[in-house]
Amino acid sequence: MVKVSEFLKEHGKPPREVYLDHENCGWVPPEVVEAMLPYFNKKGYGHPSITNLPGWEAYEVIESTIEKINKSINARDGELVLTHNGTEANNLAIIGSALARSKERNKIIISAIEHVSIIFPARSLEENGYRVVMIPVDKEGFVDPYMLSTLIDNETLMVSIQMVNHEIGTIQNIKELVETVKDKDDRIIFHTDAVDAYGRINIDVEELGIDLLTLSSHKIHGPRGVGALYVREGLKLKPIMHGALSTQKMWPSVENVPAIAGFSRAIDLAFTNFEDNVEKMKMLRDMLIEGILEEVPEVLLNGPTGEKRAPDNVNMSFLHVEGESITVELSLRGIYVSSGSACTSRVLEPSHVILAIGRKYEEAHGSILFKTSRYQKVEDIDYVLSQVPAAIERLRTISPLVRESRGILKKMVGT
Amino acid sequence: MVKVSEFLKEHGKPPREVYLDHENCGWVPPEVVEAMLPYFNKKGYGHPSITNLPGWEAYEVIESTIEKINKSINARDGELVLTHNGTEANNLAIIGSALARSKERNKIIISAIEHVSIIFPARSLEENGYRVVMIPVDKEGFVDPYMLSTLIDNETLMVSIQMVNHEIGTIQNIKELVETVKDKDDRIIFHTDAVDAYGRINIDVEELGIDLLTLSSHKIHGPRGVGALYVREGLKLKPIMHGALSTQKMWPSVENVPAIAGFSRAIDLAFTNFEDNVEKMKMLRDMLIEGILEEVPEVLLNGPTGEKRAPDNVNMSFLHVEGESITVELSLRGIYVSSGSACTSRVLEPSHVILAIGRKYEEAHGSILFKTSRYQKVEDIDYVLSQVPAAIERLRTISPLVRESRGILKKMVGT
Amino acid sequence: MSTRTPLIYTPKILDLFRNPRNLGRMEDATVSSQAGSPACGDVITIYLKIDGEKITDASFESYGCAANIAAASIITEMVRNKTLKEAWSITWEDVTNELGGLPSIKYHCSILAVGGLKRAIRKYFEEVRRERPEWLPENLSKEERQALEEEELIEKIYRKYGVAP
Amino acid sequence: MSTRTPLIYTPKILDLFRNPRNLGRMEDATVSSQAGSPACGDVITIYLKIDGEKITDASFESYGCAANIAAASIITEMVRNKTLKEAWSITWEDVTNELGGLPSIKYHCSILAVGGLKRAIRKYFEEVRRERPEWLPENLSKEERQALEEEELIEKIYRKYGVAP
Ligand SMILES: Cc1ncc(COP(=O)(O)O)c(C=O)c1O
Ligand SMILES: Cc1ncc(COP(=O)(O)O)c(C=O)c1O
Repeated sequence: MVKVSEFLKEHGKPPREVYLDHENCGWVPPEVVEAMLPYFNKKGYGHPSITNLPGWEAYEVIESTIEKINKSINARDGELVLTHNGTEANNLAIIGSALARSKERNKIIISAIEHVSIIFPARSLEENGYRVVMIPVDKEGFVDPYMLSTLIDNETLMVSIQMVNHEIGTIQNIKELVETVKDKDDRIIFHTDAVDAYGRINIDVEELGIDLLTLSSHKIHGPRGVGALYVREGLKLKPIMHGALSTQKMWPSVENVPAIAGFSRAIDLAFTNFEDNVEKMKMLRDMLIEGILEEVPEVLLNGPTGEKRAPDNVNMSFLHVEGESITVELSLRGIYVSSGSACTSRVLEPSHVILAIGRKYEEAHGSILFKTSRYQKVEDIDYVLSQVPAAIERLRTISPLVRESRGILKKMVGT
Repeated sequence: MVKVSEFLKEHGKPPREVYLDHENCGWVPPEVVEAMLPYFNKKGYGHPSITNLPGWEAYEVIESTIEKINKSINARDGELVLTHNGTEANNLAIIGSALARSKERNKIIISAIEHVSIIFPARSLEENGYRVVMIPVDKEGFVDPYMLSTLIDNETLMVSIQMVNHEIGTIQNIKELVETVKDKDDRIIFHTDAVDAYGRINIDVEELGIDLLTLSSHKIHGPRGVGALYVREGLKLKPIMHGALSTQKMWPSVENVPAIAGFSRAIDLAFTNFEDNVEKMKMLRDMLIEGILEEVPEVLLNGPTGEKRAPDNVNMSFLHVEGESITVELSLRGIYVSSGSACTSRVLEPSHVILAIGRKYEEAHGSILFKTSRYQKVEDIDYVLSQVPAAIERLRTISPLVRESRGILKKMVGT
Repeated sequence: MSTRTPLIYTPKILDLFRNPRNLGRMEDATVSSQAGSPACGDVITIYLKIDGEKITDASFESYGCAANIAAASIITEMVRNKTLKEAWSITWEDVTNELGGLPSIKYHCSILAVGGLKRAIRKYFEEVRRERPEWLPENLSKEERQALEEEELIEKIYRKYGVAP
Repeated sequence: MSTRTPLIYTPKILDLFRNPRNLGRMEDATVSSQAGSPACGDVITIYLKIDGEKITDASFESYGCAANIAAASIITEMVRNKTLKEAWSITWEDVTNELGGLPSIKYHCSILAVGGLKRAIRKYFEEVRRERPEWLPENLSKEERQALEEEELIEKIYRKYGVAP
């Protein structure tokens, strides 16, 4: 079989590197690693529910981190559940809510551009008699409140609409959507996946009136291994994972304390100088968008512009080239991105998000996601802009579609 | 509310410390931390399924770790699923198997001394029409193969019996139990929770003929954040967690690569000089058992002795004193252990394991688990032995039961 | 090892656990009583020396967790030099407050301590004075009932599982 | 961003991706053909220069992932100086082996490359020579069928969802 090490040798280490794939996961700043280190073997390495010193020290980490998270989303009375990632928190939100209310209602409304960790758990409930209704979005990814209100009926159990889209950066007006739902029937649970909103836009669970909200550590430069579900006080969930409970009522097994300590530090870093951090991301984002639009012909920007777009999101479709080959070509140049192409997925279809905003398949295949970060420098983006045009150009010289885009191929697919 | 930091100040840091609670979780040796560090921000911090350099580097870690795990349990053809811990792997084993075969069979047989991450998922299936049968154990915690064979019928879906008990160290004869089951009906799935067997006794999935087997990183001095389920090739499970699959077919979301790298290193450390490591644990174990039996009156050893006992397991019931107060008393002396007392649990009952071997409630309340480790020194155990008698003695001077054990109180509980 | 909850104590509890005040059997006690059961994992014995209406001395023994020991100890501090009537009016919340707070799962420790105290006071009137003052209710107080329930519960469990205690 | 699988390539594939052999439109090709569809995310164009029974030159264009580009490139290497009959007998497994292996999810890249080649050879006999040698089956080969299926499938999807391609 293919040996990864040989491949890595052939690839080589590029002299200059810019990591723009923090959407999928990424590196952790040294301060965060520093904050984790003591908990591996200096202190707090005990079980947080056991009455010995290392256990009590562990508990202190968990307690103070939960306090910090609560403060960051203005969750005074809420209860927080720590899981291992956003995926587990989303599963708990969807399946845990549904099973807790099973006898009463069976309709789950989600947007067409939710992360698959919302779509798949919802779909998994269908065999138990639940119905999943996907609400379409407009060309920028927005859910229409009026359309949402028409879908609400007395069978409706919950609505789950993400705060910020992970691929195209659409910032939904969650407050308006919550009001739309609650005005019709305040017994309907409203969940929002805020994984890509946290650390980028203000979140206030009280002001939004939200019932459930998902966070994930690695999305804010924290370590992998921690996710969180905010659960409004009084809201009942049914556990979906079973075992020895420690400090978390809804997620069993011993907590990953070093990771929790790292998340805690990552929250400090994200929320100290929050505005400056966000401005930095925006500045780099706009620099990247404008640079690419200027330098590369035949590209489309996916998602909204301006204040309605996440400060760190750049998503472009490069026509006549396929996304996976772009990620490889850019990787060879030390630029690390991901693509909505079908080519890296187990299914035939490219990104359901890019398709949901009305893009064609071939446009979705050529979509590339760049995430900016407060840790990048202007020179990093300069470097990206110096490489992307040449990379796209090289792949276009390989592609038969450029020349044929107005010829033979159009006929082949039936236009 | 109670401030943890104030409590920690009052407790103080004991001048000498011995950690014996590796059953519940524990510290990670520096070499393991060292192995994790590069993956936080030097390399392999990408998404292991995305075609860029940090992603490919991440994939290499996962691939090589899986190879290493497979080798350590002689799983040539098996498929391994990485989860976040043993609890998740056990949930997947039990619920995933049951749901994959739901139409056919509905009886799940488990031992009475399984970890709750087996018992609770099994019980959770009862509302869906499955039946859970708990097979009792003898006074040392052993399952009787003949009794098991009488429970097997054509409704039997799976049997789950752990390889090594986590509290009393009973090493089951899994090979014999598997043969008992498969001889009767080889379509019955046999799962074993080997979390406390790994790194302590030899495991060979081929020789045992096992279908599913659970491992957990933090139980072998690896970091928290990784568990594994070995799944025999061809065995179908139904996923219980839904989201974006990366390299793991049964567990979604991005893998915790630094933790996986740490687990990999922990495996090296456990399996290089495996025999020596085990002998060390045994030597310390026997030293501890004999020392306590010699120095402390009115104690009971829980679990078997000799080769049938896990090399690192010491479990003692100290009569007339309650376990939680022992853990606190020992913590003040820098000795960190846990207890099977009800006092630290959310339910009224003390350890179901200690009760299952026929101990009385008050004996279970006074049970203390010490785990030895290859990292402890003889002097550490000497220190433990210098403190335990005095600790027990002090608590016994507080307890009314010592004097009354042959008097008033016996009457109160009706003997 | 099963389903746990974090047990964070106050500095006060740890102090009382380390250096329990008024510890030990009182040989010349006017009255003593016990609450809880070994099978449940907590027993408190309370010894009172009574002079007229006044508690002049108190001590305790405890089989139980650190919070149990601390609750038993603190209640003996609280009743000293109090009249019997004043002592009777001590609530489990008072004990909890005196300890600086308790994890909610540990409230039963204060309840047991109060239960033991009230039993002692009742026993004193029943067995020594053979009269019941007006302020002492005929029916068991909440705390005495809870102690009794705990003691009976464990017998029920034993009977159910057929285990000899 | 959805349900992924790791794509580990061989050094050979990366080399061919970086420096594709025989890249580009051949202006004086005897025959050319195409397989795949943009909507599916992969298209291979094969150009052949044929002299008698022999393929004297071959080149390619590719729209697709790195493996697609490499498969298209390597097949043009493999057919050079082969007879048409020899070229026809190249299987997708041969192409995969020549690349040093492929992740299973990428087998369709070799299949598409072989499909494109076979289409070109068939087209040559149908349109240029206007005769069919015995070794050339009348029915479409497996690889030609798969290419066709892919092209038709995407049209079906488009029709189903009512999207204009
Ligand atoms: C919007 C959104 N929700 C949920 C998740 C899942 O989070 P995690 O990676 O922590 O499982 C992601 C991750 O990509 C995401 O982007
Ligand atoms: C026998 C056994 N199985 C499973 C588990 C659960 O493993 P984890 O802590 O990794 O969730 C434990 C942990 O205590 C255990 O001892």
